[in-house]
Amino acid sequence: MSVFVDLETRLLVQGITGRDGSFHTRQMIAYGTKVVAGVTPGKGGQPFDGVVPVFDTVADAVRETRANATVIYVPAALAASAMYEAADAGMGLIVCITEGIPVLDMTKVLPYVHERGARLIGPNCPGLISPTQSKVGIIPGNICKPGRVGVVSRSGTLTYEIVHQLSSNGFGQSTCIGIGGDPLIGTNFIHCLSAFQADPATDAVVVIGEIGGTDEQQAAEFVQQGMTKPVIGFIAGQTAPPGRRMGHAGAIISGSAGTAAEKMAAFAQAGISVMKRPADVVPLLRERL
Amino acid sequence: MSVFVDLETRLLVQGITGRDGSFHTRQMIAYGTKVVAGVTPGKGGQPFDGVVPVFDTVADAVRETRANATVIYVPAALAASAMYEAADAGMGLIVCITEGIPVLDMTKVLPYVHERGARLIGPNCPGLISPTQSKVGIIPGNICKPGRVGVVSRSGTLTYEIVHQLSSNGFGQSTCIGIGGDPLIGTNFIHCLSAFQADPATDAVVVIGEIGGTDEQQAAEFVQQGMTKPVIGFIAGQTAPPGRRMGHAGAIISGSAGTAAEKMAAFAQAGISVMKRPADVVPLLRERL
Amino acid sequence: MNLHEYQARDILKRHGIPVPDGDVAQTPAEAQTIAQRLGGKVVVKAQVHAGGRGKAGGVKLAAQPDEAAAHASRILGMTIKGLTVQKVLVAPATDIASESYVGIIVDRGSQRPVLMVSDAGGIDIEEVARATPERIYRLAIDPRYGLLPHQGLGLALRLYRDLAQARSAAAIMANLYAAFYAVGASLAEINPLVVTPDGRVLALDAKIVIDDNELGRHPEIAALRDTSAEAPSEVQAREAGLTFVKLDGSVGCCVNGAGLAMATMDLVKYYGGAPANFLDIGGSSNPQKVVDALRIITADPHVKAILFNIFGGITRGDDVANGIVQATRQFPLAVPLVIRLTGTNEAEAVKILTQAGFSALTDMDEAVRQAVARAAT
Amino acid sequence: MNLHEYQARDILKRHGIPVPDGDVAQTPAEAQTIAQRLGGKVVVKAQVHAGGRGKAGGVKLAAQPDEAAAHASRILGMTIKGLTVQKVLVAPATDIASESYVGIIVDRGSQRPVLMVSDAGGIDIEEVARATPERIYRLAIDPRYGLLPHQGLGLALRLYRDLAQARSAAAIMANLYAAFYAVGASLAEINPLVVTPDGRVLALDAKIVIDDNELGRHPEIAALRDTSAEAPSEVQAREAGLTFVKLDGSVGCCVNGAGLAMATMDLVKYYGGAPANFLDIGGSSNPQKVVDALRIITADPHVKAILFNIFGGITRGDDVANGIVQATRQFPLAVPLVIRLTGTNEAEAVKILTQAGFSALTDMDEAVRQAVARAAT
Repeated sequence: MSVFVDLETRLLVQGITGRDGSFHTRQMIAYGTKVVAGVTPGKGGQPFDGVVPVFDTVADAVRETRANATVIYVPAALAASAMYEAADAGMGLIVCITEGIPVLDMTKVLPYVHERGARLIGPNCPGLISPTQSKVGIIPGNICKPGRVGVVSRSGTLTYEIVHQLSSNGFGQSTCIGIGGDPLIGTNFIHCLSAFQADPATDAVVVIGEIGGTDEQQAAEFVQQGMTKPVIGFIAGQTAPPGRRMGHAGAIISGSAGTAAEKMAAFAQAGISVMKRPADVVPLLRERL
Repeated sequence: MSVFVDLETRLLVQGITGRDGSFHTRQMIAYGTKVVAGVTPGKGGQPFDGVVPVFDTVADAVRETRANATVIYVPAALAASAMYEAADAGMGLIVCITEGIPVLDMTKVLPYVHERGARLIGPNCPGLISPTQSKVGIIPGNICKPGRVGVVSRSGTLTYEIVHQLSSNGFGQSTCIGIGGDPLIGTNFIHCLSAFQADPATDAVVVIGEIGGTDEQQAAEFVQQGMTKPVIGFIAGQTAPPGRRMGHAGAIISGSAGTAAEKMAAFAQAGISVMKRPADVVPLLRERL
Repeated sequence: MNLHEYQARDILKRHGIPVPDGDVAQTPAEAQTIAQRLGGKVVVKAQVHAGGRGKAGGVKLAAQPDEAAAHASRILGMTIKGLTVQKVLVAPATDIASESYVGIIVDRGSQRPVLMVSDAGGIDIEEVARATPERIYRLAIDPRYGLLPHQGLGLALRLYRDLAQARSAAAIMANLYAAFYAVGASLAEINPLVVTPDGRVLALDAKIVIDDNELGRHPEIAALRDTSAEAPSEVQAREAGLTFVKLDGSVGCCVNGAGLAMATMDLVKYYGGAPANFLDIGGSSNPQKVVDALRIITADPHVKAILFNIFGGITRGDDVANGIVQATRQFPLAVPLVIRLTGTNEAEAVKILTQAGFSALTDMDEAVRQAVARAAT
Repeated sequence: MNLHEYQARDILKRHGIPVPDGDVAQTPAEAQTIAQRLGGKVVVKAQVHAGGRGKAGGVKLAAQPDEAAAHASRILGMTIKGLTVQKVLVAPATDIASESYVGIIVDRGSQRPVLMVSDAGGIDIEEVARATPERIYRLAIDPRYGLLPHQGLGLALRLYRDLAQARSAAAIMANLYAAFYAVGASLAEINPLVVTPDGRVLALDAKIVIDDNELGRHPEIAALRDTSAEAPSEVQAREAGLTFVKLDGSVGCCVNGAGLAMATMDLVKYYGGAPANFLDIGGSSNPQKVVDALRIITADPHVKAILFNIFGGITRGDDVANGIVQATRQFPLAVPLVIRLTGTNEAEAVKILTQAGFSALTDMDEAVRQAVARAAT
């Protein structure tokens, strides 16, 4: 068992012939993900690497291959359109890796996707992986091991760091999810925590947050009220100066609500074990399990 | 009992100080409708006729008076905004009398109203009346009598004609509803038929249609599949030349689908007794009851 | 309100849709000047609110400017489906590799604007819809989001295998949708949308119908109205705030409300007569409207009797009665008048009419029977 | 990207929002000319990306053109919050009857643009939010429908009892919302929105921040960037495709990914050091980016050690290694370099680094500890 992706995931790749799309498609196939189709307008009919059928439109791809999830690697200027198209074609899961999408695009994409009942992960995220079952996105498969810890993170490489710590110390993962660092994203901490709480294959959850916004505080409230499984948390950005922008559009501190100190306090108050540094994840997990 | 409006209806009038609004507000109050508030921006605080409190916004009016239905008499250029405002304020029933509203305005108003769970009747309609309980709109109260026949119509004055026939011959009405003749309206025949079918105070229904569109055909299908109560029908426009516009924007004949002949055939096939002329309503009702 | 082809082309052009060059002419000399400026072969097209212009001889190719003038002189003044041609469009004759259809209307069923495309362009699209419906692709557009890029491209790929052409067509669809809302259209179509031999996608002919209810907020569009291209009685009716359609019978009808007006006409036929017109005086009547209505009805020499059928709601019976009295004072009626009047202010109305020497009925069937009888004698 | 007040005013004006006349000057002579043209009293305002200009002496009233020139000469070249004033706005001094605040930002919680208004305008709105939150009214706008007329009027009626003023303010809100989407803003505010003694509603000062992700499709907005108003190292970093923020410590950090970069800085502090910067080389790294990053970091004289922390995902370790090697060939490093590198193409990377005489660690804590120690010596 796992969360959001598993052996039943039949993946479509939007932007399969692009630089990033082709590279990561090969990585996903090598990992064992069932990549059933690709989409690049104008390249329909020319199989990718001779094996994955490519279509002009998502609707065509879904009709022909019964794909039930899609991952988007198209350039930022086309990404909103790709998400609309995926939702229109009835995709249940849409994972958008693309970074640099204007926030105002997302103000319209999000209700559209929501109205059609799709789950969007991202944008500007590394995707997700259920080790040995399905890898959707760019999380390096070799750092993950199958196991019973769920991981959810707003960050990319910081996630790899912590997952690496877990795997190296015998804690495999049920699913690792990078929800993305943009201000407007489709799936937040609470959606993931609630899925992990319901997943019988997950025993504990690691939450990796950062400065900016109040998602972590809301996650803390959810953990306190709705979770029985142990949760370990980390917040990046303790040394970030207030009010300065730190790469992620999400990392603008507004008032005091977005500081690392406040988020760590909210975590602690909700019974989440708070790491001081990434390497703390292993001892804290041992303590709680 | 009745449909959509009854003794519990607490009515707000949008555009209460206008020419039509003030005239019909007095008529509705004289009929016994509970008119609890009016709205005219800039005239908040100046009671209408000294008795009905007037507010600047619908939200203010609802907060102060617990109005649960609204009727709109504002000019066409402001009518869409009035409907948005009513839906935003949580109105359960919105009756829009105003005619001349651009169809493209309605393409946006309709989903907005729908998302907020409100029932919109009209626009460009005479409103509705549950005799002796509540009159909302402009249907002359004196032609109606309380009773057990439901009336639903796309027309205004033609409805009066037929209701007049009913009342003069001992058939009172549970509710008479003018749904409006515009191409895009909030409440269609099926919504009304289904309400009348569910209403224990209604024994039979009179449906008054006209050329243009396929609402009558869909109503016929609904009657055939979902109604046990007798239905009597009329279609105006048998002598309308094909393709000519007949005053109602709704009355453009498209292909053969909108002709009176086709609609009458659909009615007959669905077991609806079809009037040849308005005066037939009484003998046909006698036959079916 | 119907726009002429040349007006619709201008709107498309303003919204970034490629249309061939060209201009409108009201005289053969103007046509010649335009043809000269354009150079090469041109097409001279009658500008009338009627389909089938080609079959009627209203569209002609000209190799030389003087030939364009000659065609213009034949086409100007020509009558097509009862309408006199007052203007011609002179445009370059475009070489065509393929023809498609693109149109937008508001669909009552989905309550949304529907984009329709077909690879069977250049011909009567209603005939295509009847004969080969599978060649028409439809998409209901969610106006909350507009036409999304993938939707336009998806439809365009049904028309063109070439990606560049499909992208051009998709951009044209997006611009047509924007124009549709911007001008307040109830129909906007490009037929044909052509591909030239060198691969450009162009709107060769365009038709736009404006929702009359939009004209108030689009004065620049309202100014495009060409009353010379409409029947004078209908122009007169519109200016008086009446809805009027001329028909062939002998019973002139003056009714309040479109539904009741149609039912009245139907009843005229039911009793063996034939209505001379549809006329709806509308809701908020005033006496002047009734005067104007009577003036329009009586201008038709086929009218042998006039039937008023008024069921007062918003319309006040006394207003109508006053209008009848005023009208008959201003111009004597040559034909009998049958008045049915009930509802709001009925008593006052009857009093006014009686004092002026008219009688009023209250029963619709009786009134129609009398009017039909009077028209027959 | 921050816009200057005069640029934001231009955008508002283009979107139909009334702003006072005025123009921007780069010299006292230009300021004098503008003041002359405007006539009467003027205000001379420093154009810098910083709040609190008034308190810093960057906003001055002038009764005469030569006084405007004198103020301009004092303000131009002045330093406000570390930024040098290069331009002043010269505008008529407006008489003010009341001041309000109107702003739009995108709210993460509702995932919608939020319109905020307050009758406490003219001052620091964040202070108002803290001290008297009940004086701020918020409305989350559904972008599928836009700001609806009744919503704007409803908020405007919170600011003004006079209906005409409220309608003017509502129109300004609608136009501000349109501008917000049209230019791709992440913040657009008018503070103060004033009413003049004769009842006109005007935007007296405006602030617009553009979402950097929008600049690609708004070249006319991107062209407004004033690099002279930004820190040179940040300009350099942006042009190299890096995200860089200068800090006060001694450990230069070069990391892939914003989250890991922040966690690295935190760990530097955890082990007793102080980060000299935030630097994210981003995902699709190439060797040149690493060269540029090292150039920027080494330009800071406070940097005593440089720490690379790379966890390869999209970023390929060999690209980073090649970049380090190329950089050190182009310019010798005066400070020690500690490299932590793991993930994609780790083996190739270690080989490249080893051949060039560098060693690479795989443990983050160990690397940070070493870097802090080296910086301390």
